[in-house]
Amino acid sequence: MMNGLTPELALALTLLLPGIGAVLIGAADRFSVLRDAISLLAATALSTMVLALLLNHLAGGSAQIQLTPLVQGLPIFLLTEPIGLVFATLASVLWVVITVYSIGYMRKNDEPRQTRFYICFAIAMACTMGVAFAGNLITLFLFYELLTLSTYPLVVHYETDAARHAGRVYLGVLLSTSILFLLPAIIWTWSLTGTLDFVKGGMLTGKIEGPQAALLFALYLFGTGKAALMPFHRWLPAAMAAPTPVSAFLHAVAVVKAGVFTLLKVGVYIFGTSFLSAMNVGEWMMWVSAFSLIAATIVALRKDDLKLRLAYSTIAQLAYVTLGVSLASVMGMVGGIVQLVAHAFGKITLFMCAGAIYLASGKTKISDMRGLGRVMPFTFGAFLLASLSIIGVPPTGGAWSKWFLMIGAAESGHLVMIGVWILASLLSIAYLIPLAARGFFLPLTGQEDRPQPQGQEVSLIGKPGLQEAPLWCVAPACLTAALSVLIYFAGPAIAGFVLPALRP
Amino acid sequence: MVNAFTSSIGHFNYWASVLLMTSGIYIVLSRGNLIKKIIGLNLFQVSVFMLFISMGKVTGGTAPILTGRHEIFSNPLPHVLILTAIVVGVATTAIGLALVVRIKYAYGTIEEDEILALDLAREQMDARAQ
Amino acid sequence: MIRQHLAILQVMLPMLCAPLCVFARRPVIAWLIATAATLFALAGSFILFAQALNAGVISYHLGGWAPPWGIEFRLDAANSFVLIIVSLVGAVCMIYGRDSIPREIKSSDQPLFYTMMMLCFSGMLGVTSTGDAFNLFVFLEIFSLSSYVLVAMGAGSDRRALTAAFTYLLLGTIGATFFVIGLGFIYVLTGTLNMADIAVRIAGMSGSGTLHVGFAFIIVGIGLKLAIFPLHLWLPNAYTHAPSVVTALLAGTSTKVALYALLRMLYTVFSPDLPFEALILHYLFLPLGLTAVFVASIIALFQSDVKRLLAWSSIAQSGYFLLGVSFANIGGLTATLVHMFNHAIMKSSLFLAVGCVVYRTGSCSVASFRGLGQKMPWTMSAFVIGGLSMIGVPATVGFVSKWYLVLAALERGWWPVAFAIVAGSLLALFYFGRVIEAAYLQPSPENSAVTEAPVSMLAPLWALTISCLALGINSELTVSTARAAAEALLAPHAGLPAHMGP
Amino acid sequence: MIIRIQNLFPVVMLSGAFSLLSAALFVSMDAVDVAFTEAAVGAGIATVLYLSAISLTGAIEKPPSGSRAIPLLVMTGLAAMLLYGTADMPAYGDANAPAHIHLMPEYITGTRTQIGIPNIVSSILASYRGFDTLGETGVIFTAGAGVLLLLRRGRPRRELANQGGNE
Repeated sequence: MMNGLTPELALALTLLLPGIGAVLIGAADRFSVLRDAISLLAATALSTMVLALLLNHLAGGSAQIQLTPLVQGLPIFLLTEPIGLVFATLASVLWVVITVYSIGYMRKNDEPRQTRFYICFAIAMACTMGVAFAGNLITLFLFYELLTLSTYPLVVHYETDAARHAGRVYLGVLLSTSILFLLPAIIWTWSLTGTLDFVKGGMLTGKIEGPQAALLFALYLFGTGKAALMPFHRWLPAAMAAPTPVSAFLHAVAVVKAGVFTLLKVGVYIFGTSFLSAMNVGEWMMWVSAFSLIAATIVALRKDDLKLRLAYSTIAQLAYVTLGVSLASVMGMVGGIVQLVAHAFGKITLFMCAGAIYLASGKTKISDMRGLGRVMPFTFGAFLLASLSIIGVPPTGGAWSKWFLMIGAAESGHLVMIGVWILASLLSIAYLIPLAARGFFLPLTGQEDRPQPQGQEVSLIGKPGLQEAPLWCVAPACLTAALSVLIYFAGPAIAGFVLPALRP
Repeated sequence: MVNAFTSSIGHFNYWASVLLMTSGIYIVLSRGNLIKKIIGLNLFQVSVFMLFISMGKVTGGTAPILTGRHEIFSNPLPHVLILTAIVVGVATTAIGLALVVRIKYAYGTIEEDEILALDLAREQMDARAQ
Repeated sequence: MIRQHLAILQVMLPMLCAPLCVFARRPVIAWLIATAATLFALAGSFILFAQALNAGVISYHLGGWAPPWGIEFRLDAANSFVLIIVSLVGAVCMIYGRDSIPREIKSSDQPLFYTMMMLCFSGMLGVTSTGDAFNLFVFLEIFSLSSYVLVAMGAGSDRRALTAAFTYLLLGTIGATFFVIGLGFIYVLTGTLNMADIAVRIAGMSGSGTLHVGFAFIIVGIGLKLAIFPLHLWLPNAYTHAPSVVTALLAGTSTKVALYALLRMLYTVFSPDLPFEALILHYLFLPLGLTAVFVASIIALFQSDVKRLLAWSSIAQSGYFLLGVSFANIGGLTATLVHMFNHAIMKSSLFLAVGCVVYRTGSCSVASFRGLGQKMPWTMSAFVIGGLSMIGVPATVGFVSKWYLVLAALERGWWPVAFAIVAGSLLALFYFGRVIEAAYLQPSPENSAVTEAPVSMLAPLWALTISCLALGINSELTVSTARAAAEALLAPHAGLPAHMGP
Repeated sequence: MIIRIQNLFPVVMLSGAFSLLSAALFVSMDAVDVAFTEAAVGAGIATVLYLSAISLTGAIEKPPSGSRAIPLLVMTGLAAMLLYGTADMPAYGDANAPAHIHLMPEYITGTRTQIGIPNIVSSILASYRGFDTLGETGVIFTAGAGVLLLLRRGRPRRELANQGGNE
C-alpha cells in the first residue's frame, strides 16, 4: 500500500472522512459554494479510500479494527471482506455521482435546509460504510439503526404534513421491524453460538434445526425492514415524499442496499449456504419473496406517479435478492450480490432521470410525459438504458444478475422460481418501457398549452429545441446509465471476486 | 373444636388490631374529607402498634424494667420499635395536616370531590387555551 | 479515620448539612453546602464500592454494638452500586439546581428547600446502606416525608402539586405501614431485625401463613414506593407537578432505592428458592411487569404534558424491573441492575431536559415544545438522545439494558417475554416520536423569544447525556459492576460473623 | 363512630380518646414506655395538631359520596390476609415464641451487665438501637422543617402562576 496509509488507517478513514465532512459542511453553513465543494471533496476522498482498500484486498491484504465492546464480549469490529468491499465500492462511487446530482438539483430547485441535507447525507454515508465493513452482527446492527436515524431528516426534508406522515411511516416501519425481529434474532443467535462474528460458511450448523431454524431465518428476513419484503414495504413508497436526490440515495446508495446487503451477509456468514440448503430453511421464505416480487411488480404497473412506480419496482427488485438468499445456493448468493450492484446503477439512473424530468418540465405523472423524450433525449436515453438493465436485457448489468439467479434456482432444484423471474421480467418490461417509448414516439401533450419549460434558460446543453435539466443533473444520469452497461462486462469479474468467500 | 376455640382465644389480640387496621384503611379510602383521611391513617398506624406490642407480651411477664423482683419480662424490642414508630406517625400526621391547610388555602375546600372538580375545570381551561 | 467511618459519614454528612442549610442566610450558601455534601457522598460511594469489591462485605457496627443486637451498615457490591447511582444523580441534580431552583422556589423558601433535599438524599443513602430492616423503615420515612414536602413545593407554579403530594403521602404512609406490619410478622417468626440474620433464620423454614403474609406485606409496602403497576397511582401527578429538580431527583433515584429494597428482600432476606416466592415471581411479577410495560406505555402515548408522559414511561420501566426480577436467575438480576443504572441516567437526563424547557417556556405541554429544535438545540438534542436511549437504539445505554433483558429471557426459554420486551420498548418510539416531531418539524409559535437554557443547567444535563452515550458504546463497566452486585445479592450468607452463620 | 360522624371536632376528640385507650391497653401488655409516649404524643400532640388544622380549615365534613364497594372490598381482602397470617402466629403471651428466645436473653443480660440502667427499653433505645433514635430525631426534624416550609406563607391567598423566584 501507499506509504503512510496502512490498510487499518484507510478502513478507519472510510468512517471518519464522511464524519469529518459532516462537521465541515455544518461549519460552512453560510458559504453555499464551499459547502457543496466540501461535500464533493468528502465523497471523492471516500471513494479513493475504498478503492485503496479494494486494491489492497486484491493484492491479498486485509484490514480489521476492533473497538470498545458494545455489550460484553461483543466489540465494535470492522473488517474488509469481498462482499462488503463490493458494497462499499458501489456506495462510495455512487455517493460521488449523487452529490454532483444533488448540487444541481438542490440549487436549481432552490430547496430549503440544504446544509442539513448534506450533513445527513454525509452521516448516512458513514453509517453505510459501517454496515459495509461490519465484522460482526452487532456492529452491523449498530450502523444499520444509525443509518435509519440519520436518513430520517432527509425523508422529512420538506417538513410539511405529508413529509411528517412519511417520516412516521419510515421510522415506524424500519425501527419496528429491526427492534421487533432483527434484534431478537441477533440475541438468539448470540445465545446459541456465543459469537456474532461473520464466519465463512456460517456458524449455525449443529446449533439449531428444523422449524426453529426456519423461524430464525424468517426473523432475519422480515427484521431487515430495509430490504422491504412485503408486508413491511410501506416505508419505501412513503419515503417518496422526499426530494428526488434523497429517493435516489435511499434506493441505490444507502438504505435499501444496506438492507439486502445485511440479508446477504446473514445468509452467507451466519447461516451459510450449505446449512441453509441442508436444513431447507428458506423453503417458505422463498414463496414469500416470490409473492412479494410478483405483487410489487403488479402494483408498479398500476402506479401513474413515476416515483411511486419506481419505488414499487425497487420492492420487486429487492425481492430478487431475498429470493436469491432463500434459494440457499452459492450461485443464488452470487446473483444476489451482482443484482445489488446492477440494480443500484440502474435505479439511481432512473431516479435521477425522474428528477431531471421534474426539474425541466414539472411533471411527475407518467401519463403526462408523452413526447418529452423528443425535447429531453439525453434524459430519456439514459432512462431507457437503465430500464433495460432493470429488466435484464443484455448487454446491461441486470442481465448477469438474472442469469446467476436462474443458475442458482436450477442448482437448488427450484425450477418454478425461474418461471417467477421470467414472469416478473416480462411484467417489468410492461411498466418501464412504455414510458421511454411514449417519450420518444408520441407527440408532446397539447403543444399549445405546453408549460414554459423552466430548464430552458439555464440548460447548458445549448442546442435549440432541447429542454433538458441542468448539466449537473443530466450528466450523472448519463454516466450511471453508461456504467450500468459497463457492468455487463464486469459481471463475471464481480462474481469471481466474491466466489472465494462463498465457497466453503 | 376445643382446639379451634383456644387458638381463637390465643389470637384475639391480633384479631382486634386487624379490625382496627381495616377500619382505618376504610376511612382513608372511602371518606372525601382530607382530615378524616389522615385520622383514618392514624387509626391504621395505632392499630399496627397494638399488633406489635401484643406480639411482645409474655404471659406472666412484667414491664421490662430490671427491678430485681421479677425474672420474666415482656419482650422489650417491639416497645423500642413502636416508640420510634409513634414519633414517625406523628411526624407524618403533622406533614399531612400542613398539606391539608395549604390545600384549603389554595382550593378553598378540603373535600376530595370538590378538589377534583376544580382540577378538572382547570384542565379543560388549559386544553381550550391551546 | 475517614476511610474507616466512611460508611456512616456518607449518610450522616448530608443529614448534618440539613440543619446547616436552615441557618444559611443566603440561598447560594445553602446551595454550596448541599452541593458539597452531595459531591462528598459521590466520592465516598466510589471509594466504598471499591472497598466492598475488595473486601466482599463492609460491616459497620453503629455504636460499636455487634449485629444482630446492634444496628449495622452492611455494604456489599449491590448496595454500594446503588449508592453510586443515588449520589451521582443527586450531585448532578444539585449542580443543575443552582439556576433551576430559583426559578421555581421563592428565595425565602430556598434554604429550607435545600434542607429538604439534603434530608431526602441522606434518607435514600440510609435506606441503601443499612443492614437492619427496621432501620431501613426509619430512613425510608425520612426520605418519604421530605419527598412529600418537596413535591408540594411545586405549588409555587401549580396548586395541583399539593393534592399530588397529599395522595403521595397517603399511599406512601400506607406503604410504609405495610412494610412495618410485614416486618412484625417476620420478627415474630425469627426474633431478629438484622436482614442477614433474618435470612439465615428463614432459610430453614417452610411455608407458614405468617411467613407468607409477612412476605406479601413487605413486598406490597415496597411496591407502593416503587410504583409497581397497580400501586402506581401516586406517581404521575407527583412527578408532573413537583419542581423540575425534584422530579429529576425522584425519577432517577427514589424508585431505584425502592427497587434495591425489593431486590434485597427478594433475593437476600427471603431466597428465590422458597417455593412460595418462586410462585409469586412467576405468576405475579411476570404478568404485572408485562401489563405495566404495555398499559403504562399506551397511556403515555396519549399524554399532552411531557412530564406526565415521562412519568408514565417510568411506570412502564418499573415493569421492566419486575420482568428482570421475575426471571429469578443471575442473568435477569444482572439485567435488572444494569437497567436500574441506565434508567437512572437516561430518565434523569430527560427530566432535566424538560426542566430546561420549563425554565425557558414556563410550560411542559407537547405544544410548548414546538420549534424548540431550532431555539434550544442543546437541550433538545439531549432530549432526543435520552429518547433514543429509552427506545433502545444501539450505542445508547437503553440498548444495553434491552440486550441483557432479552438475553435473560432467552436463557429462561421465555420466548414471548423476550418478544414483549422489545415490543414494549418500541412503544417508546411512538410517544417520544410525538415530542421530537413537535420540536423539530413544527414551527415555533410566533413572537416567541425562547433562547437556549443557561450553561449551568446544560452542563449537568450533558454530563448525563454523554455518559448515556459513552456507557452505551462501552458497557463493560456497568455490566461487570452489575454482575458483581447481582452475585452479592444472591449470596446472602457471605461475610457473616461466625455467631450469625447458618 | 369515627367513620360516621361528620362534624370533625368530636371525631378528633374521639380519636384522642382512642389513643388514650390504646395507651391503657399498652400498659396492660407491659409496655409502659410505649403507653406513656402514646398518651403524650398520640393523644396529646396529635390532637393539638388536629385541632389547629381544623381551626384553619373548617370542621364540617361533607357527606361521603361515591361507591363504598371498593373500599369495603379492599378492607375485607386485607382483613382476610391478616387473619390468615396471624393464624399461624404463636399465641398471645406464649413465652416460647421465637421472638422471645432468639436475641432477647442477650439484651436482658446485656442491660444488666454492660449498660447498668434498669429499664431495658431505654437501654436498647439508647445503646443497641441508638441509631434508630438518631433517625427518629431526623424524622422529627424533617417534619418540623417541612411544616415550616409548607406553612410559612401564613395568610390565605390564591396561589397561581407566581413565577419569578429571585425577587
